[in-house]
Amino acid sequence: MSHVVLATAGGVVLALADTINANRAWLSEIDGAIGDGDHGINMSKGFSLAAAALGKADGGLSAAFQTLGDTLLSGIGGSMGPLYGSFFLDLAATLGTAATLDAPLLSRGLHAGLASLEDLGSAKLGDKTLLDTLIPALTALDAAIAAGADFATALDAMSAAAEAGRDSTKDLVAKIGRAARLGERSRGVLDAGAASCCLILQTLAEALKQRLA
Amino acid sequence: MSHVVLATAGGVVLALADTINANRAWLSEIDGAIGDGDHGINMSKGFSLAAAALGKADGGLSAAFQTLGDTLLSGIGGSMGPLYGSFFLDLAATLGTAATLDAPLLSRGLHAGLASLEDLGSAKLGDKTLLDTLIPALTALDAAIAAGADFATALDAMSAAAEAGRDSTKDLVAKIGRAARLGERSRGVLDAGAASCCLILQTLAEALKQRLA
Amino acid sequence: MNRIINNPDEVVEDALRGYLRAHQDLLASTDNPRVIRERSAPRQGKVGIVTGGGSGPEPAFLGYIGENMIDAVAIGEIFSSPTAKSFHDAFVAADGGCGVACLYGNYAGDNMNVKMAIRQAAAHGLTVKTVVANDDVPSAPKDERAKRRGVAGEILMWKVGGAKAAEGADLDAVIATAQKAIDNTRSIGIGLTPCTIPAVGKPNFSIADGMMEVGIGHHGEPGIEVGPIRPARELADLMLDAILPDLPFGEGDNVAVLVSGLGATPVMELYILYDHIAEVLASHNITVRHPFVGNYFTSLEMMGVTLTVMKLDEELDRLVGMPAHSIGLTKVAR
Amino acid sequence: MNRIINNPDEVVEDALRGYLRAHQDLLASTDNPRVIRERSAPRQGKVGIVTGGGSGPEPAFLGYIGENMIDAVAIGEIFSSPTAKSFHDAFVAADGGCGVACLYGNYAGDNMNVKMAIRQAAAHGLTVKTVVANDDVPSAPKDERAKRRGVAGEILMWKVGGAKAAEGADLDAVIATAQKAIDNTRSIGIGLTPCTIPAVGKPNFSIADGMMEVGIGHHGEPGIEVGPIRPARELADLMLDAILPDLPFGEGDNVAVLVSGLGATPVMELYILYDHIAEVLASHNITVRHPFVGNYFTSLEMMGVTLTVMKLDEELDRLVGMPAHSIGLTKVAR
Ligand SMILES: Nc1ncnc2c1ncn2[C@@H]1O[C@H](COP(=O)(O)OP(=O)(O)O)[C@@H](O)[C@H]1O
Ligand SMILES: Nc1ncnc2c1ncn2[C@@H]1O[C@H](COP(=O)(O)OP(=O)(O)O)[C@@H](O)[C@H]1O
Ligand SMILES: [Mg+2]
Ligand SMILES: [Mg+2]
Ligand SMILES: [Mg+2]
Ligand SMILES: [Mg+2]
Repeated sequence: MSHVVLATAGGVVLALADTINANRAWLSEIDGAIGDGDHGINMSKGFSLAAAALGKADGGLSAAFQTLGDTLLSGIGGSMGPLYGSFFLDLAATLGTAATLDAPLLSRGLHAGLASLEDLGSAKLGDKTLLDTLIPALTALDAAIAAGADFATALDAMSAAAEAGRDSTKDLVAKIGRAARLGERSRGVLDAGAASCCLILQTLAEALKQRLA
Repeated sequence: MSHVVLATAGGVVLALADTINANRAWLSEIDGAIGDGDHGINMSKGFSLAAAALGKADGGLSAAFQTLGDTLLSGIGGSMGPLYGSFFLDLAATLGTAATLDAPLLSRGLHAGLASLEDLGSAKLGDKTLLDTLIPALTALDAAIAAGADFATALDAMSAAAEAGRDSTKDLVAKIGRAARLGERSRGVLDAGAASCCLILQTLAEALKQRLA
Repeated sequence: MNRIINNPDEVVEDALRGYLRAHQDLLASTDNPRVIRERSAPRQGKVGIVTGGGSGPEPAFLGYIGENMIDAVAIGEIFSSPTAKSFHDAFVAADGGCGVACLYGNYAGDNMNVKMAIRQAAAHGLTVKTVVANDDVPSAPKDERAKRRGVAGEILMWKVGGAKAAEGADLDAVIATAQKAIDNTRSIGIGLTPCTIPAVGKPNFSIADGMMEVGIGHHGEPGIEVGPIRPARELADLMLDAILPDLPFGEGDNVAVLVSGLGATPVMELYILYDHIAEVLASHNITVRHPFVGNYFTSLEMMGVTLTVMKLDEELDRLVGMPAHSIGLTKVAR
Repeated sequence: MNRIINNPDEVVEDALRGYLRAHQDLLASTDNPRVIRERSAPRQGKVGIVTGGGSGPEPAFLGYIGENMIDAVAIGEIFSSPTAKSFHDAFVAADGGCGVACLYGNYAGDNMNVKMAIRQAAAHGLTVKTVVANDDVPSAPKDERAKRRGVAGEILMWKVGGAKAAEGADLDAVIATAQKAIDNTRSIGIGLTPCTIPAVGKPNFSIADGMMEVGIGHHGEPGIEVGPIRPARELADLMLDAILPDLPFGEGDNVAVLVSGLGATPVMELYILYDHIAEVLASHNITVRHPFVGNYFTSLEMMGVTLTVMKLDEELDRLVGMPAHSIGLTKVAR
């Protein structure tokens, strides 16, 4: 019960698409408070396109992440196209041709995605972006691995930290993106990207846990 | 108690202006139901301009009607400018240089106004316009005169008939003006011009009664 | 009411000052503050083109003053005909010694004020002839065409009349051609939200969320049918079904098409509608020689749209295509 | 939501088809459905002018494609940057062998996608340089100008860049002049009502009746102050007080002024505002050489207005004044 067979795990990306589509309105609503109200639409469009491109055939998880990244990059534009697009592409590249996914490989993949996200967006922890979900979630994942936790426990730790990270954005003042111009007025509401990133990481964790072998 | 001294009765027109201004919103509201909602504004603008032109000096009622007619004609446009404008101009012309106003002279003046109104607008009784107030009011005035009533009684008869005439428009289908395109949909609401005409005739009656000598 | 105004009773005056300041290359004031003329009007030897009407269908009417367009306009209050005096003064401002064509819309107030103004002009020897636009199909049945309102088709009538006068035609020829233009033009409007006259301060009618009013007038006059709003494609079909059979338009016709927003409808939605209109016309083998899409004839901040189609013969095609320049409509030689 | 649309997720596609159908004299499609080029672009020997951005501020961005204007645009979803691929394909569509000037607005998404597109273009030897518009004064303090949004000032930047390229300048000169244009341009917006993205179906923020939001963005980004709406004159003062000291503008300056509605504000109200703006500028001895008043850069059906002022030197004056023709802006020789 410590790894996932990648060749048959392409459905993980379909699960991500389902979650994003189910939360389309909610994500737009959050973005409407201090952004321009389109986050749910953008995300839902990109993930639906990717799900459609994947279809029913399961080409494995690496290929599915690659398709998701490509689709986001070429299909939705906005900030999320390049940011989540490069994130999933670099995650896919790290998984590469590996046969199985374990906690350390997942960590390396997410770190690669994070690096390209940081390179492109130049946001930092505390800027009230999706990084405020992603970075603590990764830290928790790494800590669990270091503490010798099994894959499922490590995924739970990542999920919990993602949620805490998402909620931390409520008290932050936005430093980057549309909301940055608001200063103090941006405090008091969640960041939309942090919310979608939390959905993605939690769904990823659940979907991987279901496939643990 | 059978006539009004015209030389000192210019204030009648100020009374008309006060009534129209007080009913500005109501007249627009009626016009909004089946017209374009501006009747109160148009009327109030014209009557206020006339009141301002008259000022405090009392040049007599003939001159005041003349100023009112001129102001409506050159000042407000719309349908009411030419219609009420010519109406008051021809009323003023009939009063001319007479020293006093009695019921028969008033009747002749109103008939002259009616004639130019009909000439210009080509509306008929029953078309759901101000004529549905004016014609029955005049008929009642003439009947009272024929029956030997005194001026005050004749004025009361005119007022009552004006009100009944105004209310009669509620059940009419508009045959002319903006509302004419509505057909059956124009039934059930008062006509705005019929309402303003009733206000004018009733205020005229009251103001003349107050000045009876 | 969230509006950019000073005194709500003076919106017309205030806006006119702004128009004059912003368009000194096109417009000039006259002694009558409610009459604006083309900068170089009157042009001697040219028939003068005049129109006028209530304010609110911006940028009509003064937005169509310009080169090869209108020479002078009479300006009324919001949704209210200009005075007879203003029409008269506009005639004088436009007259270059060859008479004046007054091309205006069929509204009771305008009819009366134009009639009185023409009498006044005739008294000092100025000849004015009229064409009364009545392109709005839903406003009366076909056999009572004389009762129909003039709506956005007026713009194409002005374009044609202005071009004909610019070609040097005499008054009777300008009138005949402008009459032909409007006789070959049909329009229909659909309203999606009401509008608010600033001096009134609240909408004078209502359209519920999700509903539309077919056949609405530019001053908020009620239409012929209220029903749930439908997809843009179906709106296009509905509009074309109302106007194509009325002329009728048919196989092989050349047309000009004008899609105008009523004020608050996003421009991209006008193009969404136009796309299907053009598709349907093409399927009928009707050729759109001159498409116009934009906010040409609005109704304050109403949401909604009007569709106007004009059947073109060789002359109308040439006149609609002639270069022209005004605030609301510019046609460049290409 | 009373709107003229088909599938709310396909408004951009549907509108683009309509734009292309209506403006065959100006626009042409490319292999990328989200890239539209000027009919005769690329012009060999001329620097290509490209822009792009999210849809919604109609008629931007494709409304400024045209003669002496923009050669190609990349088109995004409503309020969302185009993809890197679309920017790249627009570069290719505009390149006449002399490189491409990408003149766009300062938004995170656009910055990232342009950056990726430039990398891609460089890989096959196409040189693209950028100017990033940041004219929106309330969106960041003066000492953080690099953070400011690009708003309606982009139109004047395109006008200048397009004219400079049309004069035959090389890429560095076009970039330098467009940069000078935006460096001399300041804007501010006031929102009076919210707007609704069709795919969302309800407004994503609210402005109460009788209230206004100063400094609002074109995508509904919140402004710097919410307060009761004031008379037009005071709005003009407030807007000028925010932007004149920022450059600063002063005595003896020549300027271009652009007043744009945000979509649903009646055009006459833009002129009411312009009237007082022109009055105040005149009182400061600032000369308006080029006034533009209209719906140049909207925000779907938002009510409200933006004011943009550009300080002109001799070159900018000449370039803004050069005849040009596009859907959104036409300047005729007069
Ligand atoms: N530079 C950046 N780095 C990381 N995340 C960012 C950056 N800029 C914006 N974001 C994220 O993007 C989210 C908004 O996404 P979305 O609404 O889809 O795009 P847009 O802002 O273009 O409308 C924000 O909530 C924030 O989390
Ligand atoms: N031809 C006509 N003859 C008499 N009264 C008319 C005629 N046309 C319209 N009216 C009257 O005018 C009234 C509307 O006036 P108003 O709203 O001020 O003008 P408009 O219709 O130009 O907006 C109608 O209610 C009707 O009584
Ligand atoms: Mg957003
Ligand atoms: Mg009315
Ligand atoms: Mg009216
Ligand atoms: Mg966006």
